[in-house]
Amino acid sequence: MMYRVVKIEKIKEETPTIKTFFFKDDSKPKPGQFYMIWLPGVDEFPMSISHIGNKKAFTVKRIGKGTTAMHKLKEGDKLWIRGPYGRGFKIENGYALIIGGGSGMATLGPLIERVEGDIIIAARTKDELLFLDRFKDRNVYIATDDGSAGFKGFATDLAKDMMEKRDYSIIYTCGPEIMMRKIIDMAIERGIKVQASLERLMKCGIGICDSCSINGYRVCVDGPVFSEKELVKMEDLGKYKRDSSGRRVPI
Amino acid sequence: MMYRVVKIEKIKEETPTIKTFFFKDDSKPKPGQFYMIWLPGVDEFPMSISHIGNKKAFTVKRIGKGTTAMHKLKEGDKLWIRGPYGRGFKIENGYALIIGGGSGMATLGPLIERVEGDIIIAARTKDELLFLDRFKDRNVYIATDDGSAGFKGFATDLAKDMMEKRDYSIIYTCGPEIMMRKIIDMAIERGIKVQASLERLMKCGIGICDSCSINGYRVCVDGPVFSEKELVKMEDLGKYKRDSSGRRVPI
Amino acid sequence: MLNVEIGKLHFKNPLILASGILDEAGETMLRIAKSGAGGIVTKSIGKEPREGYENPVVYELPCGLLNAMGLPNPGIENYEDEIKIAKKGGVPIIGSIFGSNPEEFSYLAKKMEDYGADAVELNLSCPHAKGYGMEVGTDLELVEEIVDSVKREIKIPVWAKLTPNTSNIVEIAKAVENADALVLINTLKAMAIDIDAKRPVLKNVFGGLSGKAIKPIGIRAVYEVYREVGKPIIGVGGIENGRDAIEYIMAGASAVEIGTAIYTRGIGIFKEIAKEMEGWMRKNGYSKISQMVGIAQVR
Amino acid sequence: MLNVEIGKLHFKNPLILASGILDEAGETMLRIAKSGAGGIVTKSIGKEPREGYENPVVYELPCGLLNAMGLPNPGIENYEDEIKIAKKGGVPIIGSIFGSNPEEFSYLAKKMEDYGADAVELNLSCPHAKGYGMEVGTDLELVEEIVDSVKREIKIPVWAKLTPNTSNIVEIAKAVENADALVLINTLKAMAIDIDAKRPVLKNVFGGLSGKAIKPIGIRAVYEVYREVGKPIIGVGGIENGRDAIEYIMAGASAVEIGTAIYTRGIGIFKEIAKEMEGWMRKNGYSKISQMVGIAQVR
Ligand SMILES: Cc1cc2nc3c(=O)[nH]c(=O)nc-3n(C[C@H](O)[C@H](O)[C@H](O)COP(=O)(O)OP(=O)(O)OC[C@H]3O[C@@H](n4cnc5c(N)ncnc54)[C@H](O)[C@@H]3O)c2cc1C
Ligand SMILES: Cc1cc2nc3c(=O)[nH]c(=O)nc-3n(C[C@H](O)[C@H](O)[C@H](O)COP(=O)(O)OP(=O)(O)OC[C@H]3O[C@@H](n4cnc5c(N)ncnc54)[C@H](O)[C@@H]3O)c2cc1C
Ligand SMILES: Cc1cc2nc3c(=O)[nH]c(=O)nc-3n(C[C@H](O)[C@H](O)[C@H](O)COP(=O)(O)O)c2cc1C
Ligand SMILES: Cc1cc2nc3c(=O)[nH]c(=O)nc-3n(C[C@H](O)[C@H](O)[C@H](O)COP(=O)(O)O)c2cc1C
Ligand code: FES
Ligand code: FES
Repeated sequence: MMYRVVKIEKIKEETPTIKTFFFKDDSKPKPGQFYMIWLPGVDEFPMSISHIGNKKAFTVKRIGKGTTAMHKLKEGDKLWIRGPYGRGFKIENGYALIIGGGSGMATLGPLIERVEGDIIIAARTKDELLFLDRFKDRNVYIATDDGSAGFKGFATDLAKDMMEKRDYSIIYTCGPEIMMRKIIDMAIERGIKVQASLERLMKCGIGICDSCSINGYRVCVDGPVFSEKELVKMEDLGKYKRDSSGRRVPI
Repeated sequence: MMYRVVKIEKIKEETPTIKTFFFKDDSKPKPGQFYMIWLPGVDEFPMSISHIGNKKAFTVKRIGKGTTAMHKLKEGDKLWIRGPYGRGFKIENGYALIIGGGSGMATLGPLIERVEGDIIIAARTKDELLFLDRFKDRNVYIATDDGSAGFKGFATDLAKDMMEKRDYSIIYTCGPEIMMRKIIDMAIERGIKVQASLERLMKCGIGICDSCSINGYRVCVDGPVFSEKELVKMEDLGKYKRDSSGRRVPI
Repeated sequence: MLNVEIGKLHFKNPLILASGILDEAGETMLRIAKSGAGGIVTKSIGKEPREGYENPVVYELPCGLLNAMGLPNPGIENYEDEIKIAKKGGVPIIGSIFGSNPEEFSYLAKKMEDYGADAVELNLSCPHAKGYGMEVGTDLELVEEIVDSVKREIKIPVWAKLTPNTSNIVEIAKAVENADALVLINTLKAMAIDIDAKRPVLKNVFGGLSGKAIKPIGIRAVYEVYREVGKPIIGVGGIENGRDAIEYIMAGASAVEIGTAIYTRGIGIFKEIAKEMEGWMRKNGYSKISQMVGIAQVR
Repeated sequence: MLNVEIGKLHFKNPLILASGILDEAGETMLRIAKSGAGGIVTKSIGKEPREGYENPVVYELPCGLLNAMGLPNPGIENYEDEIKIAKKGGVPIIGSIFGSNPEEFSYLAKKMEDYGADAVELNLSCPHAKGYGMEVGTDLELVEEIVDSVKREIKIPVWAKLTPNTSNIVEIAKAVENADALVLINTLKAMAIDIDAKRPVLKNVFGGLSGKAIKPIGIRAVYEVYREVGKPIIGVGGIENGRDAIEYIMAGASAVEIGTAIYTRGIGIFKEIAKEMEGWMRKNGYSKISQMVGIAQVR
């Protein structure tokens, strides 16, 4: 797939470090799928689709070179994109628990619009809570590391409490890998289905370069969303990653 | 288009020098279209489709290396073909005069099955008359150079007689170029529509090599069937041809 | 908005018919000229008439064409009429020639000039003719001599067409720097086997690959040579639409040649591509081809 | 019916994973082995860890892929575990290595042997890494020295992977005739420009073209080298299905490597192609791969 150029129609500041970029595009992504965004002369990086439908969007946290350049873009500027790529969420029946940590909420956005359930929005601090607005009419639970809003502590602790109170049919999660590792372990322990959207260093985005692989699974093509059957086999999850050279290093 | 392999299911000896090779193939040719036949290790040459429909066929006169090799093939042997190529006949309303000289009848066969009209089958001698059998229930007129059957003389003379007796709406012809040249001139003189299927040296068969060109028209793609509007502009028709090197030489 | 100058030659648009495709007979070239081509390069012509190889000479692949025509041509002595007829089209006619040594090239070039050709293109690059083309075109000293000798012989511009079948096209480009323009690229040496026939398809076994498949190689060649050699470049290889033509121009080409795509899009392709280019240029604020030449170069 | 011997190595089928595609991590290689590959060539490994080029490193074209990964690799000292894990797949693991001189290659080869690799493949052919690959691979004396020096250093077979970016691949093949097998071909040097961005797509500008587009060039290389060099050949380039694999074998390859097509057909491709080959062979009366090697050669 070659790049197509899309125009940024609207930019929304979500948090001090996160912006949403709205655009129009004919592709038909599923929740959990991602695109490769190229900023010519700067960088190319993977980004989940955060709004699906006629008005699409990427919701981007400023991290390094590429995302910082993206944050400097204005309405009317262009993005070069290819995608959608990867395997998104498989929507399961029943009441769900959805746990988004930091920019992980970006990935979960379109899914949340399509499932019933409780939502945990977690972040380091109050200002960084993503999509509070968007899901204000839903059963949203908040966790902040510093206690500036909602539950004080990690999303995992809040999730544990909630799992004890209610039987969820399925857990969906996206966020820091260490958080997801814990959530997955808790779900498996309790025999609850779980789907997690992983993030790994991506180069090709199309399943040939091996840079995003974790224990034989390619995040870009076999994932980014995996379910418990696969997740249990990922010994490296939350423990080791591969750096740009392919070296296996502790997270 | 790459080659596909077809099996010769039946071979019919039409005349001492002409055989028909039946085969099955999924392509949907129109009357007047042609294929390139490759005999691996021998030659590749153009051949009109002589039977259309479920059972297709080529009707081949033994001329030189390639066609001689083809005549040696047996039922069950294979042909490598690509096509259909070119622009076939455009079927016009009204009563037609169809004039086939020698193996030119091969090209006209499928057309004759689809139009109403008088048919002139011409050849050097009686034994070489093609498709007498196939069209025995039609209004067939015969001409042989040596008078061994039907009208003694050239097809052109017989055609002239017939045009004087009846008003034809359209003339279709295929045969030696000198014959066609005369027929075309007669038709144009009388204001009758005419379509002629030309044969020129073909190399590519797909309109890029210029070897089949006559006065700027490519026989393989713009033809092989041309109508009066184009034919009048072909000054070389019946007079000059191009040899394998592209030299313009008298016919 | 599409007109370009290559040295002293003026083209109404940068879309030139590539050598070997519908340019053996004068009237065919005339037709292509009338169909909107900005210029025409003739089939490569040699000293003697040549029949070329036996069929099959062309094979259609999913991403291009394979050909081994074998340089069929009527021979230079029979070519005057064809040039004269082609010239009626009112666009520059570039006489392509092939030979095996400087003398042959000079002789042919002089004839082309006498016949009225507006420039000559030296085929230093056919990948499948023994003793010609790339066998000549990868010998640095020989190509330099050929270009120099032709330059001394004639006044009309000399274009040198190079082969991509080399580890270093820049080296060859530098060897022919005396030419007035460089034409990049000819076909890639290639072949195909029909596994059911258990043999190579082309009668000559080896042929040249053209079309869509080779565009990324052509773009690379133009880009590489543009930064090292100060002569106008004509880009060739796999151009099928206006975007492809602009891609070559942004890589560094001043004009382009089109061959194989005539098979996919027909003779109307020149007018169509011209329109596609104009559309894109208008939308992107360009009013002249020259504004785009080489702008994709990263320094 | 598909098993083949390349020298002393035994493969259950002739479909080997090409270097650089899903073969950096041991577990990914193990998965490919379990998916039916007859053998696996690792990503090319060098002396030091290398991050490779920045993104974009891969670009999808209509007829193939363009890539300039920049030889990212964890470095030989970090590669023992990956080989050990890959070996559990029960198929031959061929360690691909790259360097800039005979000493480097020999050092890397020895390490691969120590780690348990069944053979080494010398990458003499990457088209876009400065000081490595084809810059090494077109220097006839240097490649000869490299092969000889590696041969002296290790006991496991040495495969030499050659570049098609040359005017004469036979010459290079002869220079490395001491290798136990020749691998043909690596990618073609190429590039692409995005005209809307007005710049080359790959961060490194130049990259290598692989996939469908290059098959006719790979077939030609194998065919040419087979008639001149008496060593087993592994064919690579654009193989997407059973017919493509058989085409390489009829040209002269004893086995093939598959890379880009994994992107179009997925990891199941090895099993699928094996089935396609068996089907064709049965229909055409062949019971062994060796019966087909080189049978399309016309003498
Ligand atoms: C499938 C997928 C979907 C994603 N979706 C989103 C999204 O919707 N919103 C969003 O904000 N981000 C998302 N990301 C993460 C995003 O791709 C990275 O933040 C981005 O690549 C960083 O690029 P950069 O050039 O700004 O940072 P760089 O300058 O490349 O890196 C800065 C730092 O971040 C680290 N880093 C870079 N990439 C990653 C990564 N993929 N995972 C973890 N650490 C990384 C680097 O190691 C480095 O320390 C997604 C990633 C993946 C794989
Ligand atoms: C569009 C088209 C449709 C055709 N359809 C039929 C058909 O249905 N039945 C049929 O029997 N033949 C047909 N032909 C003619 C057929 O292609 C030639 O007879 C054949 O190519 C001769 O090949 P060869 O190898 O046997 O002869 P060669 O050895 O190549 O040539 C033998 C002699 O025939 C001459 N010759 C070769 N090709 C042609 C040609 N195309 N026109 C005139 N003279 C030629 C040569 O100059 C030579 O003198 C058709 C030709 C064309 C262009
Ligand atoms: C059938 C055919 C014949 C060709 N003949 C010649 C030739 O005689 N001289 C020449 O310089 N190039 C010849 N070429 C090469 C083209 O001029 C051109 O360089 C090449 O095909 C790449 O451009 P394309 O992809 O647009 O076809 C020929 C190409 C084809 C397909
Ligand atoms: C993404 C990618 C990375 C590659 N990396 C290497 C490499 O590290 N070493 C090497 O020898 N070849 C490398 N190659 C070349 C392939 O091994 C192979 O020779 C080439 O891609 C042609 O085969 P294909 O068309 O089946 O892909 C790479 C190819 C691709 C597409
Ligand atoms: S990013 Fe290349 S395999 Fe996933
Ligand atoms: S046969 Fe080549 S143009 Fe007609």
